[in-house]
Amino acid sequence: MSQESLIFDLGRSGRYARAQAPAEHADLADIPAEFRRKQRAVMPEVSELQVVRHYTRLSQKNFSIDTNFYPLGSCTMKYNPRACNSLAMLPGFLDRHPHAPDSTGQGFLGCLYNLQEMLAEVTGMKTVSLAPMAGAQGEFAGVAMIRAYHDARGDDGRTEIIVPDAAHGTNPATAVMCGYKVREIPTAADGDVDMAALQEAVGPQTAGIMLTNPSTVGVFERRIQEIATLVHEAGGLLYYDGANLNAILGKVRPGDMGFDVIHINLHKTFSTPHGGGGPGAGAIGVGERLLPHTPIPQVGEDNGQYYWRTEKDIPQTIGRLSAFGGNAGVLLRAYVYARMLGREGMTRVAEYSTLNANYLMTRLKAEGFQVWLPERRASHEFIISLKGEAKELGVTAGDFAKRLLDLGYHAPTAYFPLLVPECLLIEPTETETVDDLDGFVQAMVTIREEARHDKEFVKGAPYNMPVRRLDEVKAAKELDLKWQGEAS
Amino acid sequence: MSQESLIFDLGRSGRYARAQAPAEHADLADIPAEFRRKQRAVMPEVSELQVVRHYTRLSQKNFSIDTNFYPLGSCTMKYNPRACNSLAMLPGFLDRHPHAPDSTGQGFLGCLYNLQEMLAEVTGMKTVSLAPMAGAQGEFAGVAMIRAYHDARGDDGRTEIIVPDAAHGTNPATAVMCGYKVREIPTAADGDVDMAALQEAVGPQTAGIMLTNPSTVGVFERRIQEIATLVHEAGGLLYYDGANLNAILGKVRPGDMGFDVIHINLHKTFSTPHGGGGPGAGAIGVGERLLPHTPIPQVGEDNGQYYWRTEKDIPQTIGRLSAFGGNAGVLLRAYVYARMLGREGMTRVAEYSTLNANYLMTRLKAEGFQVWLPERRASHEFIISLKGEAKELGVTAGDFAKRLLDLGYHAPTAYFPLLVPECLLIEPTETETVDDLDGFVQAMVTIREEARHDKEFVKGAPYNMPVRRLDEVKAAKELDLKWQGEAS
Amino acid sequence: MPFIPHTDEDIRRMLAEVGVDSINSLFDEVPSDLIDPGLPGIPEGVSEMEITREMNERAASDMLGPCFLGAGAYRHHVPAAVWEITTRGEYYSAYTPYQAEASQGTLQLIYEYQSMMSGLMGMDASNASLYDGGSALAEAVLMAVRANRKSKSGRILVPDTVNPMYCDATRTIVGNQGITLETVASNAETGAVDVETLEQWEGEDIAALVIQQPNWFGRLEEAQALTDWAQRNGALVIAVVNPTAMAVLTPPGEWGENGADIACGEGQPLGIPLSSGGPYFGFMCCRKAHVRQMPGRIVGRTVDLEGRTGYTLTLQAREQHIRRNKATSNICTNQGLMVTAATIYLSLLGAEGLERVAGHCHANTRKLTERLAGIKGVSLRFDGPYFHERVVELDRPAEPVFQQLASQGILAGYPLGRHDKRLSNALLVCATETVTDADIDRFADALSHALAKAA
Amino acid sequence: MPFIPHTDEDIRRMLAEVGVDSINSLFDEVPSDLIDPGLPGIPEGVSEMEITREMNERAASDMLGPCFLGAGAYRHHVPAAVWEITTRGEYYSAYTPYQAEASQGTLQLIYEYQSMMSGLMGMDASNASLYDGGSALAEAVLMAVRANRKSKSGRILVPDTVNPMYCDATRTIVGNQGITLETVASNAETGAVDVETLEQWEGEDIAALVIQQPNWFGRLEEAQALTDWAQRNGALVIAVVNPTAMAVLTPPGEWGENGADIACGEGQPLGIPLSSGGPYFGFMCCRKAHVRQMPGRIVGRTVDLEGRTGYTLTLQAREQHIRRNKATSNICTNQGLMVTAATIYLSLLGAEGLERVAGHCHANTRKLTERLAGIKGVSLRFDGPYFHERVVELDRPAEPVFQQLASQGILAGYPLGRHDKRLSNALLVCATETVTDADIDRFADALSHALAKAA
Ligand SMILES: Cc1ncc(COP(=O)(O)O)c(C=O)c1O
Ligand SMILES: Cc1ncc(COP(=O)(O)O)c(C=O)c1O
Repeated sequence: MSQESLIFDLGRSGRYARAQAPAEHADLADIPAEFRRKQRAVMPEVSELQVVRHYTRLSQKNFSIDTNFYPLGSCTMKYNPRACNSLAMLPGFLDRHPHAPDSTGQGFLGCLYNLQEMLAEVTGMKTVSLAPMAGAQGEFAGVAMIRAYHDARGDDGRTEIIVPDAAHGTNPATAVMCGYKVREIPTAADGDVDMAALQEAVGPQTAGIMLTNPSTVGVFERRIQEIATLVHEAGGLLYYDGANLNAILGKVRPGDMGFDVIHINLHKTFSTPHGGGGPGAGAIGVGERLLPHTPIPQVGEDNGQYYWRTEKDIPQTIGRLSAFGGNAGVLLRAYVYARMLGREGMTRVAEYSTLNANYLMTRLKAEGFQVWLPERRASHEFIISLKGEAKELGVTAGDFAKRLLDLGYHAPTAYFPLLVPECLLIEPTETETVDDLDGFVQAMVTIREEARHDKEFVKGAPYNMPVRRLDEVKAAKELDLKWQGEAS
Repeated sequence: MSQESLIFDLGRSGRYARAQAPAEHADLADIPAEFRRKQRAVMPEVSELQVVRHYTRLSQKNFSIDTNFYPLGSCTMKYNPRACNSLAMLPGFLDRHPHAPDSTGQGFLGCLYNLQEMLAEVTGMKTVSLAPMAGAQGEFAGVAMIRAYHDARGDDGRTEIIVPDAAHGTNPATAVMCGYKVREIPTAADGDVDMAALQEAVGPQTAGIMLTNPSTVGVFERRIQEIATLVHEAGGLLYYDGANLNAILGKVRPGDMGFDVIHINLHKTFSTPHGGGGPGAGAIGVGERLLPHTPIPQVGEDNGQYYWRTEKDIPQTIGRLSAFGGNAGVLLRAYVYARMLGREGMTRVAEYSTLNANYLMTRLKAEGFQVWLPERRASHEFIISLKGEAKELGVTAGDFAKRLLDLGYHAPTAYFPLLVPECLLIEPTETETVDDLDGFVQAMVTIREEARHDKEFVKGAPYNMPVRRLDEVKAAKELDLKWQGEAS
Repeated sequence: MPFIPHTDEDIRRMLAEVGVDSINSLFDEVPSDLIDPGLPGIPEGVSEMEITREMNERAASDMLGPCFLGAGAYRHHVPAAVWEITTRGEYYSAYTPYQAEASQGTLQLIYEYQSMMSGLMGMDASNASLYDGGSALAEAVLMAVRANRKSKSGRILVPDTVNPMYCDATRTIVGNQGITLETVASNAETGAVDVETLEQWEGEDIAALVIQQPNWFGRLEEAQALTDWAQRNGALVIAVVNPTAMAVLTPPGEWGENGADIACGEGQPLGIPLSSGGPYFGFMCCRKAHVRQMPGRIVGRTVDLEGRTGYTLTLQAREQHIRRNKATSNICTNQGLMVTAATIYLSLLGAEGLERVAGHCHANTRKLTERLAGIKGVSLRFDGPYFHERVVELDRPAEPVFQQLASQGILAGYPLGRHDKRLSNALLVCATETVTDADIDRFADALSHALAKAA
Repeated sequence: MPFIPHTDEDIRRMLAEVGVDSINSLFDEVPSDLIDPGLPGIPEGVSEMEITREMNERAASDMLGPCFLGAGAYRHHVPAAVWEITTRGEYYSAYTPYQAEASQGTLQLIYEYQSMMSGLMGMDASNASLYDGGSALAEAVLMAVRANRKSKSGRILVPDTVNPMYCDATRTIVGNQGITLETVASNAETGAVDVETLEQWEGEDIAALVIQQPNWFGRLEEAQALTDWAQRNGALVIAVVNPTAMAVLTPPGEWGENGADIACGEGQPLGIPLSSGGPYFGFMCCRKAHVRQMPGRIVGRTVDLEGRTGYTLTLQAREQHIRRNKATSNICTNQGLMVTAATIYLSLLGAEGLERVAGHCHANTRKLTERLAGIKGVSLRFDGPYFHERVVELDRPAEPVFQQLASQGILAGYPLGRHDKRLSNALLVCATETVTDADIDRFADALSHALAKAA
């Protein structure tokens, strides 16, 4: 694949897509000169065809679910139904202004209301707010609610949030944003939380605990009810990081496990697209204790009319998280998806994502790869450690990851969770066929064979991508973050 | 790029995209068994993700305007504005049934009516029918009208249609479909029609002549008025093959040249997409003499209401060409395009497509390539002959064409028109930048250099495409036209 | 100058290179009295923003509502994936795949399409599209006349149960080549052709018999017996079929002892929006023996220099760009993008899905017509098996009722009197899988209401 | 089971391989009293056809009409190419570009985006998005507190001319970290901040001053003087700007002697549909010195093993997945696809096109407000330069008038009384380039009519 010039280098002074702008300049003379821009901004100067061609060609340099198997652990890269996109982009939805009165948005608000209801049901929580714009913002809202709860009770000695060492980075980062200290606890050898360590960590200083269940090591936390009791008895609350909800959708409910608040990554479990980095939506489910602190806005219903609930309705709310009501278009996609799944379909998400993970784990184990926690059931994801390969063959998890790209597979998540050496966290999702799983196993075996014959070959991968391995050190040291006018 | 399995080979018995079909089978028992299918059809059995992935990946194996410079002579591969697509696909347009009453389609019919008017103006003809579904069907309609005209006058000794040797294959094929014999006349050394030969060919047996102007050798037929007089005086009519209208849009009108009927390839001049083979639209412009024979349906207007004109309105019509009214969705795209261009924009199409062609011709000539008709102005396209290269370097026009693909350029039309040996017919269109033209010249020079150093290398091209050169003989001899159930 | 990228500086440089001082000089070979017509009738150009507003308003003015109209075009659910992929630039803005190496996407897709269409029709081979169902029948007639070497007559038998618009288009297209279409009258009670009717042509030189299944009235023809009669009499059989129906009905390849010779029809039901009549696509399949007589593009599977599988246009010597006045047809540009959509549609549905869709079309039509038949002033016409269309007879002329219901947002079927005065009280109604019970209620209520008043 | 490809045979084979006899066995580690909640509140699944019908009906029920509402979200023309390309599967369904070699499309695009945003803002560096304008201000405040090493106070000055929703969101987000937002009162006559007002903070430890340009009332602030004051007093300057306006207004990088330190805001005007409030994207740019304090993804240009140019995420040690509780922010998923759209939008418009759009926004707003000011009962409030929003004062409470006009299909501006009782008669109106003269007439007529009745 040939290199693609920067869009700036395709330009010529004075060129622009003429169909896209007014034919004439307007008179700006009434804006005093001191407020006016002196020099035009550095911008591409290209034709419409150049834009279309450039970004079409660039797109082809991406892996994506629509082109490749993408078993990226913790990220739930499953099929994003195209109908979710086309229906969320109906003109009636797209053109509606966020400040338009509720009366003019009953179609849209009705979808959101029904989505709230379905998410509450499927998580076992009392209510749902769709305001958070991603998982991390959902986490923020949840922990901020925990804080508001303690504050409201005048219980102000609680300064710590407990977080397992396997947790996603957003968990500790969120706790800090809410003004808490992070207390990390280890994962036991069996993959569950180390109960002794937890017992020791819990105390009157505990504001709450953030857990993912199944955890990011890919197994179900078997003593979750015990943990809930322990934390609750100490006066702390439980936060559920719902990034892994795909594993239990319709099978088990976080509310039933004892959690007080949860966020759901709709861009994972409810299959809204990742979009090369976002947008997502981090809806939160709220239990009894935290109800008064639900973030705003939230959709309410009154006599068949839908409306936005604000601080008037939720006076103890933690407040708003963004200027408007959340990632509405993402929420519409999730709604369409949820409706297509329905009750049975949701349960089957958990069942088949779990089947796929266990099958893939079994197959890799049979091929001699070291599964972390081989005695446990995989949830919707599992870990293999390439420590052995790294030691014997000199080829790391990162090398396997890069070589997989050559073979047409997106690499699994590598080196996360941090506690497992040379790990790959593999999440096949329910939408992949058994043949694709078999193909992946074959690729892993092939790479190991290649490494046995010629380790340098594997370490030099990828070969078939638009670029070979990139110099990340140079990228970070000699920062080049924008086009400076030279030809590239 | 890896090979892509056939969709059939991805399937498993019993798999299908479940969101796309009713959840239950319906009862068909009231259809007697003798009418019922006994065995299911051989079809792919795949999931929705598999379909999306397969056809997304396949698409990446195509060159297209949206990804490559595509100077395919006679085909006018210019930018297809994306707005034309999105606006023609508005739900109100897509969901309208063709038999719905005119009263419910005023938006759609109004567009078509205005398009007819604009096309009549720009071609200088009396009226336009949008019924033909491609250029060749427009040709058919036009020649059938010529026949109807002679028949209506009882002038039944006219058995021949005159066609220049440079004409597109559809011209003679069409004449035959209308029951005519084809009389071919040569192109003179200066690129115009050989007047002597024409004089000799014209006679009482002449039903008409089919001309492209500018002709398919890329030059404007300078004696067109003389030709028109000659043919008309002999009682014949003139058919204008409008495939090259892009060259003269807004600058010169076929009606003013003396033509009686013309077709316009909207998928060329009016930039509707080629779609990998179609659909197009072959609107025809009709002059005074042929008005009574206009094909149906055609959009009429009465007191601000638009309606379909049928045989009731045009009793001497040649009839209908398809079940409904033409390629409506294509016509909407052409309408949007025409409106965005407007009067000035149309003229500029001719101006800049001509500028681009003359610039590219000049540059190639300067680099030592043999331009056919170097003394003439190029129209929107021109011909180079690689006879010299074929002789000296052993590398043919076809070899150049294949090697151009490697360098990221779609090949120009090769070996057409038939009269020029080793020719490439090059049409850059007005939507390409001068840099892309320069890049193409550079590629041609590079290939000639490569051929000088290693002719076999060029003859082996392409190398960077999904496949190398294909065995066309095997394809035609050992016909393999469908999947037979084996794994490929 | 929308879409033209040239800057003033570009233009100067280019003109200098060409050696002229203005763009107008480039037109100096054109007789000057022809140049620059002025075009007062063409309005000023508008921006994309302005035309977007206009088109939104126009589209909004075109009414949508429950649709019981078929008569050759059918409202089916089109999966979102179909057009989201079909309009990708790589399909949308590519040319006919003449340069095979740079067109493997389109070529492999067409090969897959040919396989699916052949499978659905039970035929040996498929082309990669004709313009529409009507012109496909015309091409099939021309092809049959070429392929039937034993017949010299150019006589084609066409039952009056074939879509009259198809007959019109066919007459227009084949009329100048000495071919005659002779009408076969159907049984006025059953709305289908009796094999006995054909006996009048027994032993005559007939090039082909056309059989439409389901026929224009929605009725199923005795395709088996008709096919056997035709082939016994030296005539080829041209099947005109609805592709959705073929998921559940005997496909042309299995008609009679030997199967039909040519199968063609309208591809619109396979994922193509109604869109006021186009673009759709005509499909055509045939037996192996006739493949060299088939018009249109055909893709074959072959190998490249390195032995890898690849796809290419083949048998091009049939086509106009090679064979010119000896070509099988003048067709060049076809309806390729529609074939792309249909291929994706068929892949999504599969035989299983298409069977379910077809089943629901039938069941909904049964439900609809049973309901309508219960209305005073309505009766069912033409007895016998049907697929997803049926004729209902009103107690008064159908055309005004059709117009009246349309003004209420209901497309109440097709008034058959437009083609046959004897049927001027008849509506051809259709209910696809998209029709709900509520739609049927709405139609039935509106119709009862309309018929409640004295005729 | 929509979207699950498994056949019965697949399932059998897979279970056998795993060594269990049912899928339920795979859940045997889950406490059995937790399993299978039943979910009576979730309806049965529907097909794509059914949900399509439902969504079409719902979307149709959401009113469209002329829009004079801005207040943080603006209706602009979005070129068709923007979303036709943005929704290509390769952008739409990709993850964050962690695997650089398999993500060069997204990575190069982000690098281009960063270049365009930096150019538009006149700043050194840009990140690749935050959630929205409101949360971007919160992140900017946190960043300023980190970056201003000399300040220990955590005090941020926020004029009352900053979007109140942004202030609310910022309070929610930064409230738990000992940061205080102190309100700077604007001049009640001009609706903008007087530099003199800041003198009360002269010499105090202030971490940052926020300046919104154009401000919440559409007015232009004296950004130059405000910036100089702040930096002289050891405070950083956080600019909150409208990106369309930056085509014609002095960009933050050129404010005062040194330029603003951080520029952020709402990216929606750059090709993102209104869509009831999201997804939009927050942008953030900064000076080179602060780049390591910036939250969110950043892409750098580098070379590969063979020396070819390539792009990769860089400075990841700022982010939560590396730095965990020491990260600059908890943000992970951002609004990447919106950045894709904005990049395509900016490429199509260029500086030239954006300047024309901005110019027409201004001119239309001028035209609108001059027209409205001529209506009895309407006057203009806040004198001084503006961009594309202005405050009009009615002779009665604005909220009921707003609701009344909305019921006629006109979005008549934003009732400012929602945030400030003193402004309860005021409407903040906006006219972008999409507004036509006919729209203005319609609004003016409806407003005259509404005000003609006694208050
Ligand atoms: C386990 C876990 N928690 C939290 C998150 C954060 O979600 P988001 O990226 O939507 O902010 C992620 C996703 O990356 C995750 O995998
Ligand atoms: C000169 C010329 N005439 C006629 C045609 C036929 O047009 P169409 O392919 O639309 O049938 C073409 C296009 O291929 C052409 O180039």
